[in-house]
Amino acid sequence: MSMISRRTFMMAATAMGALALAGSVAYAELPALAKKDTYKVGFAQTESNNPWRIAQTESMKAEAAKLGYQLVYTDAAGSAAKQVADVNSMIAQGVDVIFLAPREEKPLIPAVMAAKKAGIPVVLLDRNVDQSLAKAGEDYVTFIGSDFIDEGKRVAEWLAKNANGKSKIIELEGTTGSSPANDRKKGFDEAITAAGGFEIVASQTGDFARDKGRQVAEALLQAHPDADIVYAHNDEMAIGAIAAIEAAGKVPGKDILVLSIDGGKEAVQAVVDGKIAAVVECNPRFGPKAFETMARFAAGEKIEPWVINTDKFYDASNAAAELSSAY
Amino acid sequence: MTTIETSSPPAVRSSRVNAAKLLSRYGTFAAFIALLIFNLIVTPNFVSWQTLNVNLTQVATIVIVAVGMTLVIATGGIDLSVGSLMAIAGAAAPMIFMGQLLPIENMGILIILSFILPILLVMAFGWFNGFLVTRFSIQPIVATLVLFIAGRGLAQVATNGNLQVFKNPDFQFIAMGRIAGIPAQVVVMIIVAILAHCLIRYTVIGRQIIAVGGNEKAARLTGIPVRRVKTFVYVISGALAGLAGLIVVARNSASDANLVGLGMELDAIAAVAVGGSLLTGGRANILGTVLGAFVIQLVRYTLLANGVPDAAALIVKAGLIIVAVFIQQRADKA
Amino acid sequence: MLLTMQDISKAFSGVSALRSASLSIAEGEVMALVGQNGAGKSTLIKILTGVYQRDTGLIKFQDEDVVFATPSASQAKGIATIYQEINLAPQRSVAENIYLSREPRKFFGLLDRRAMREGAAAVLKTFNLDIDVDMPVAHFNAATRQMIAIARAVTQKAKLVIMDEPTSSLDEREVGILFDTIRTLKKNGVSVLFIGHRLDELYEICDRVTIMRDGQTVAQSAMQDMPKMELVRHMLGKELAAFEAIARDAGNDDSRPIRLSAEAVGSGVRVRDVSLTVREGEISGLAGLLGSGRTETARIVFGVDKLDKGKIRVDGKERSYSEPADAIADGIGLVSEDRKIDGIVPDMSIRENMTLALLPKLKKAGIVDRARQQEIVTRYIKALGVKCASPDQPIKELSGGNQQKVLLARWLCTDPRILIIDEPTRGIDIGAKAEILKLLRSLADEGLSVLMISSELEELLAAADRVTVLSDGRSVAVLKRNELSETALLSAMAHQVN
Amino acid sequence: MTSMLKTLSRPFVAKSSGDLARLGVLLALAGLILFGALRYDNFISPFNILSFLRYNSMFALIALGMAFVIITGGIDLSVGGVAAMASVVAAYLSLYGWFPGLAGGVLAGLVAGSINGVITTRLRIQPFIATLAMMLAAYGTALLLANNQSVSVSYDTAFTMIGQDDFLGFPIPGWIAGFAYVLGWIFLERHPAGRHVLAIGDGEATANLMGLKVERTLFAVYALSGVLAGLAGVILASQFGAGQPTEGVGWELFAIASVVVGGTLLTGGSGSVGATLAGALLLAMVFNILNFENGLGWISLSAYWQSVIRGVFLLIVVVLQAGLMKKTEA
Repeated sequence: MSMISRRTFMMAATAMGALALAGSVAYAELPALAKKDTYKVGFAQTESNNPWRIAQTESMKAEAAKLGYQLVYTDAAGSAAKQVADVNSMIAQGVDVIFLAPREEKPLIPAVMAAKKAGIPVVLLDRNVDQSLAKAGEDYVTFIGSDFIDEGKRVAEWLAKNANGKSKIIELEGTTGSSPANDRKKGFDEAITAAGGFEIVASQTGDFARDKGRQVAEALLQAHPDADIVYAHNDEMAIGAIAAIEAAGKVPGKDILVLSIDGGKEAVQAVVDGKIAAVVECNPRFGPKAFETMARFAAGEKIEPWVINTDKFYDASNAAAELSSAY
Repeated sequence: MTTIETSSPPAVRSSRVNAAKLLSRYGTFAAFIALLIFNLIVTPNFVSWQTLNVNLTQVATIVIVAVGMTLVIATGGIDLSVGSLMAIAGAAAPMIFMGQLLPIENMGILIILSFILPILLVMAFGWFNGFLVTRFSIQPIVATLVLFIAGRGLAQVATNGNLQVFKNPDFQFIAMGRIAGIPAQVVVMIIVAILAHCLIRYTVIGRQIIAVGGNEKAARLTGIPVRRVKTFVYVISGALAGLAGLIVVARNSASDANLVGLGMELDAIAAVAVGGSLLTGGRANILGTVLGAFVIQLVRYTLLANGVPDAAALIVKAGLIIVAVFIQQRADKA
Repeated sequence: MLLTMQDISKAFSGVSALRSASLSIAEGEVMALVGQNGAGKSTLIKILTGVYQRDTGLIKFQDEDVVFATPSASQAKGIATIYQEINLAPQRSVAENIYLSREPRKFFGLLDRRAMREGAAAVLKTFNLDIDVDMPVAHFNAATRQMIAIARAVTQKAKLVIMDEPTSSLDEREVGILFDTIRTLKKNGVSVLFIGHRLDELYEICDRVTIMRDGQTVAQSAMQDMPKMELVRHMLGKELAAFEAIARDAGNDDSRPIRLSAEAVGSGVRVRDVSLTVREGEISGLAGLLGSGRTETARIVFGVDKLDKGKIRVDGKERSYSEPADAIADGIGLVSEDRKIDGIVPDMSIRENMTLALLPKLKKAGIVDRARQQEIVTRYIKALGVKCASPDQPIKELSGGNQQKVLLARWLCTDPRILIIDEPTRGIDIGAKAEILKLLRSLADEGLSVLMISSELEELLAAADRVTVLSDGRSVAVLKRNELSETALLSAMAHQVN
Repeated sequence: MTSMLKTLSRPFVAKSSGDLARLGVLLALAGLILFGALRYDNFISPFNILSFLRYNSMFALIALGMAFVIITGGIDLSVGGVAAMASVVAAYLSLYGWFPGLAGGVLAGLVAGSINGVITTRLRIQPFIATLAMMLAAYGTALLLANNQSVSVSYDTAFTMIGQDDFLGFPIPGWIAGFAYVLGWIFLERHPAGRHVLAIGDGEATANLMGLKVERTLFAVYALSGVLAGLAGVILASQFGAGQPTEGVGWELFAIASVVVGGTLLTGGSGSVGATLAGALLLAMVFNILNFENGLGWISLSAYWQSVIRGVFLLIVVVLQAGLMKKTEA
């Protein structure tokens, strides 16, 4: 402690103090990024307890390795609060840029603001932060990713066209309280209500997990034998639901349509097999696009507020052809 | 030696005491029956073989783990590591039969090994729990906390967090197969429960488990190998957790080290508590534990089937645990 | 009268524990309260101190009708209790224990630690006790803890001090100090309710006596008006001869083979140098003041504690057991001193408690042979006269004497060759005491070697064929049958004390 | 009763066994800081230190409450859930100003803690079970109140200052935690009621016979743990700008581990406020160091290794402590 002069201590302290104000008043410019041969890059991951997150991390690591950048990787283990602390430790370590996959819209604002204050540009991946509190181009560089609400909407729109008279829906929600669960539910529910003629007979959480998804689907299929559509918020629960449907002596794809989001290889294979009717991709391979955006930003380019990661859509028409490119 | 005294007249017990005793003995059963009746009236399509099938297969793993937990709790301990041990066994089995670990070609042998080796592995971890508890006198809650934290990490490291997807009907027989029309995992559950019940009731080691939980010092002074008995229950708990882990991954055609057995320790402890074995040790009611697990499962099913949201279900579960334990203790004091 | 309790009754879940009990104590009086186990003494006290609530009856304290809802309520009125199991917080310091619940305070209600420390030291000094009051109570021996508990009562300015078997863990000298303290209390107008078993002590210190039996008060009188035999008769409800001498006449039969011998055994600080022998078919006594290392010696022999030095021989072969199981395998059994702590498994049935040590021999392929177990249990219940409703009754429901018989049976059914029995009659009423001693004698006659640890002189005098006396962790004397007398024992025990 | 018998029958506990363990945790903390300072750039930079304290003040508060509960021989598994619930309540009430937000969160914690207290003392249900149920109930309530999502706090009132601002150059959450620890220390070491908490942990039956108000004190201890968890919830809402019904998972284990590492035995009757703080900081420091280690880029430790390392770390500490206890007892 004695090595630190009183002045730097106080300066840092005031900087932290200013943080609170930064929440409502955007006053500083977006930090710039110098053009260098190599960078020290931070990647603050939310959690790594599902295949999608693991694929995302792998993609980031692979791309950093390819470019020869040093990657500081942290894992918040599902805690928004820890993720903010992780970002702070990256700031302390003096990284050049931070890729942040925010666990939630609101609680990560302090992390974004702290980085901005420290002059480190932040790029958001796969989830955005609350737009009323922080803005792309001002507080952070951009948001790369897809729209969870839109994903749910796309599923609903496909269903409206291809239901073939099926109408009673069981919805398997993601982990209660998580933003993809909320958004995928919101997008789907709104669009399906607008389409008319459908009824969501049951909607329960399956925790994004295969086992829980199966158990919940088993119970719901028993209680609602007339249900003929299962909409799962991710592949794992959809695959669990297929097992439940088969155990109940019904044929997935024929008696019951299964719809999913994420589009991993196993799910796309299920589409090919006719077990899943359709799946919206949510591409986890962020590496190339993330580092490309970073390079553009370093070159002084103006980055659009939302770099859209285009998501594919798989159904019987294209699944076989696209199978090899699924993650 | 002939001091025969007219023994005092049989104690007059008030009806309130009787009610409490009855409630504790048959309370869990009564709750089970009440739930059944409630479902018969309220839940749509409750009466069907498939409903029975669904509930039995879902409760199987909880029962298997909770039986091991009952033994540990009977010695006055607790095992928080069961969920992590399930993940370890669940991660190890596919590695074996998918040929990643052993240079063996014969599928039959691989399948057999993929049952034996993972369970031996988690038994070793169970032994480790017992070792910490007996050798270093570390409180069980702390000792098993170590593997609760690190165990799942080990499984994740081994699989690099990746999902292992497989299709192997032979291995998956334990979950998908049927024996005389009964799902294999249900058969396993029944066998485990009966064996454990007999172990506690009729075997020497079973009675020694109860004695150790009832009064450890006295047990040691009567020559009971206390350390060995305690280590034994952790090993058994580990083995049963491993078995449950294998069933879960077989059921899902996939092993996910991140999620297999997550939160299982709480379900198992709740089943033991609802089933009437107090956490203080000295008692092991296996049938009660089975019934406790059934009640918890049926509550879960009831809430799911009737569209009660997850959040409310948590509160119901909390109330259930408190009421069950309260009745148990009330009767115990009377 | 300071205290009057009238027609107190109390039932626990339908079973009546007190039926119309009464008790009265005058100011500055020492009242003895006696009765067998289960006579209702503890229940009466617990009602007085607010641990239990009476069902019916009247309590007057200082001419005021009172109902104490909690122990603290009774303490506030000036009733202090020193329970049998000494009620101090072991990890807290001496000073804290003395002042717990009414600590001296200074500003903001914070502890006045100096006042506490000095006050504690001062009050302990009046009892000639000079100890570090900052040390946790667990550091001190039972007698010191007893004095601390009394010091606590004194600082409470109690009007009535209840002492529940205060001398059970004290040696003669300490009893003397305690009695001096009681006299001081008396002089200051404090009344004492003294619950005890040792008759001589009662006659020495008490003014009056109240006798209870089966939940009722059966007699109350001045101490000097109550002859010993009369008192015992009231307690038991029948006449009882004093202990007959049941030791072998041809006492010092040194020709019998030695079964168990310890040679210069030592372990830790409690046992330094103990030698003793137990011959076939004899009752060998082990005597000594509290803390002389009797129990610890037994624990070493039985493999509970580690042997540091010396040799233990069983049937001439050198042995060093690391676990009791090893000793048991050699045919040794140990009935321990404290039934509750390391004797019974309270929730288990009589059957199970009795066969706990035998279990490994009762198995067929790991399974308990129920028929043989039943047969053995029935046999011993009958042989020892265990009073119980059924063998499946939980042992915690039995009286102390019957529990002791079950524990004795636990070892007898293993067919031991050596039985170590620590305080065989502690906490047991006089009738059962004589029974158990007789039983030990008949077992010895059948060839069993008994090592009997006892702090009761009459017990040793009545039953032992030979007595080894310990003092401060060393064996200081071996008295043969013909050398045994009260004075001989006392002088041997007093060795190194003066 | 049994706990008293247990302690009495263990005759000679060295006074210093706990002290040794406490010294150990301080040495380990110092060692870890030294290691970090030597190995990593900017490890002891004001920014890292202050943000470390700002974030970990929540855990320190929870560990303090847990220490009191464990000293009585109990346990409180509900702290994480209660903090989550309190953060939601605080977020809603922050619309009406910083004080309603603060008071509301603390009150929510008080209510939950009081229920724990009632269930353990009145219904005599073991703390493990009672607080396990409360954990479930608190998460359920938090999710119901929050309608399954994060609840934004008001940025118009001064509520966010509680978590994000500084006072005299030091984070306000740090002040709050520091203040709580000073009060906690005075209470435990210098106030009669604190000594009563220790005596009750030494043996409830004995304490009752000595005239201590056992039930009331136990109730107060659970209520206190609830209040501190509520306070942590307020900081959580304020520092991160949202009430988070799914946060707090595993906090109870962190708190228990902090208390254990701080040399307090789960059997109760002894314990130290200062060592608990050191224990909490020590465990938090492990996370911080792992983050910095990853930053060196030599080995990129996956999150999985982190949990293995945490487990091994806990193992080493408890085994060393067990060894220490044995040695001093002998």
